[in-house]
Amino acid sequence: MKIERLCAIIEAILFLAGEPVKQGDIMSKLNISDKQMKEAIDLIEKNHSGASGIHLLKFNNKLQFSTNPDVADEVSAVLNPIKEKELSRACLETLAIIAYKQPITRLEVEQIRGVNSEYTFSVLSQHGLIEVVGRKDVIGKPMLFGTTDEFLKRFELSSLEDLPDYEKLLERISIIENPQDHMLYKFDDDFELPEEEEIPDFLKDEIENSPS
Amino acid sequence: MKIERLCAIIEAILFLAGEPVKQGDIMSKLNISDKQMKEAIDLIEKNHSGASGIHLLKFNNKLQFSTNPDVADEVSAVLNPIKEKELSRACLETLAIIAYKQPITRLEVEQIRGVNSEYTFSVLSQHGLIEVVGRKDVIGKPMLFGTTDEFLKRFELSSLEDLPDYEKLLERISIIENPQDHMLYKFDDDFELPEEEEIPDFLKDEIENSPS
Amino acid sequence: MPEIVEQKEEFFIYRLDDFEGPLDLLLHLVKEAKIEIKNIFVSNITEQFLSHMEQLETIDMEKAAEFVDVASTLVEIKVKSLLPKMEEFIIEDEEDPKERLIRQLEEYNLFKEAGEKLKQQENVYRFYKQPDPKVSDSRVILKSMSLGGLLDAFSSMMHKIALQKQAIIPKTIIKDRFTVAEKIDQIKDIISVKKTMSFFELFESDFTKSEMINTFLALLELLRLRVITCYQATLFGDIILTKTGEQDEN
Repeated sequence: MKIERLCAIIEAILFLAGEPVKQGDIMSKLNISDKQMKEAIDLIEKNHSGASGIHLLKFNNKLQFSTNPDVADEVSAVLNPIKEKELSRACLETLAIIAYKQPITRLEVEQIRGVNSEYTFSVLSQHGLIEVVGRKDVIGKPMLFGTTDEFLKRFELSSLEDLPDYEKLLERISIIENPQDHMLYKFDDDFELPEEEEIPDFLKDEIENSPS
Repeated sequence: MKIERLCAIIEAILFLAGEPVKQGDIMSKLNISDKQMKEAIDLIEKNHSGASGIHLLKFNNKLQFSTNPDVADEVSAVLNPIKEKELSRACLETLAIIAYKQPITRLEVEQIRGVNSEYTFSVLSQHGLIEVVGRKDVIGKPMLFGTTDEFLKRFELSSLEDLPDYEKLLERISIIENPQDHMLYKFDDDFELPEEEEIPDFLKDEIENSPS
Repeated sequence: MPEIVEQKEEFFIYRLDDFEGPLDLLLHLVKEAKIEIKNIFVSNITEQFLSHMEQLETIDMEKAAEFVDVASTLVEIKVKSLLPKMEEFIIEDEEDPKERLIRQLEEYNLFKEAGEKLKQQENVYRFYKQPDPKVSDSRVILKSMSLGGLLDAFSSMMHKIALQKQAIIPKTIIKDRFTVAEKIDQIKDIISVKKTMSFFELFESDFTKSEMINTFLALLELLRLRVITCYQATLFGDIILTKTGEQDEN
């Protein structure tokens, strides 16, 4: 299939769907290769970004069209769509904890925040930013929460790895939570944990010969 | 306002609305002159026509985005889930009559089947198995129907002549339709038509040697 | 920023309910004082925190409990630092409350910062289109069809039609030649001329069953009306019909 035709098809699909469409669905139903798909997306993005009225959003291997935020005021003046309010500090804090530590229970979030978080959880759920993703296998089987596609879209993230300082933050949290695991080391900010596979040469023989 | 920005605004509005938007509404709410509006529409039309996935429609002083009809099949393949359905017996019957007796009007089919066949005709048309092939030169000029290439494909036939025992079936239909011409037969209640394949031995030679 | 209620000597007093919990307040105090989190116990921040607790009456119970929890930890740490060190009382496994509070505060701080970074990325100015109503409609696709199925349907239909045609072949329903009323008139006509006649004479050879019944019904009607009288000599023999009144004349 010609790339221009594929672009037209994807544009039409995203326009009709309104909602996020999985890239995988488009590829499998139309028998499109990864390479073709990527090429088409790049082309569509070029035409639907910056000053264009319609923007392409890519997140979690899904595609969606949205209006250009720069023209939100004018669009609102004509069509009066429902406008979301910005989140409160408390909600953002809670959302950050859930985003970086998901899946997580409400109790675990409350332990970090030192404050009851029932209200902020309900606000975030109502906005479709978090959802129940399972139950923790402990007494009472508390619900585990995670963030949604709506969260990624609202914060202009293409995936969770896109969260600000994702790796670095997770590492620092791990050090704070489990200091005993890190006591032997002196950390610098840019210190990186060695891969598990890496065993110092001088230890290799010892480990291999020791009874397991 | 710069023309590019106005274009972006109108694009965003039409995208979000999905339905027709009055030009007058856009002009009055955004305080746009006729000239600016016309200029913007021309520019948008240039970008949303031909091979583009989203087309601009202008009618009755309204604007609307719609998908490019050329890609409708592919779009539907992705967005509309498949539901498999079997053809009903009534549809198969009607289809067989049309297949063997085409071109044929609906009334003629109804005379054979003895029941109203409007619904089965519409189902068969929807599935692209039959189509209008002309009009009969009688009062009311009723539509004549015939089977489609899709019909041949579906039943793995290379042509209509591939339908089994075409001549024989035609003959049989005429027997049933005009019993007075063939009074040789006396029907009993448990009379059954022989299978198409069954030809009495003493007739075989005759049929094979007769000119078709 | 929390509202400044009152300026007091070297620090500000903030309303407790401006803070999302005790950690929020503690962290705020640390930032105001521009010190490291781990130095909170060597600064006067804990005192400031405790002095804020005087406002507890004004906030709700749930929030108060959270503040008291942290406050009690702070008091515990303070008390321990004042007591002479007694090694035997230190339980190895239990984490030092001071360490724990510092860790908690550090972690909370990380997420608070992450939340602020998220805030900068938050975009509530995008609008999304409603899905087109046609979107979730399913496409009906025909299951694979066989020629055999088509021919089966066709031949069984032909069979059905053949049976119907047969059923339609009209069973001749011959209209009665005479109704009961007509028969009455007919008999009356005959009897007025012949005065007396045989019952069997009324029937012709091609009479149908219903015609015979009609004739007999007409006869009964005439008897009831006393137009005729009858006489039967033998059982199952002929019936002689006589016009009423004629008999006496004979």
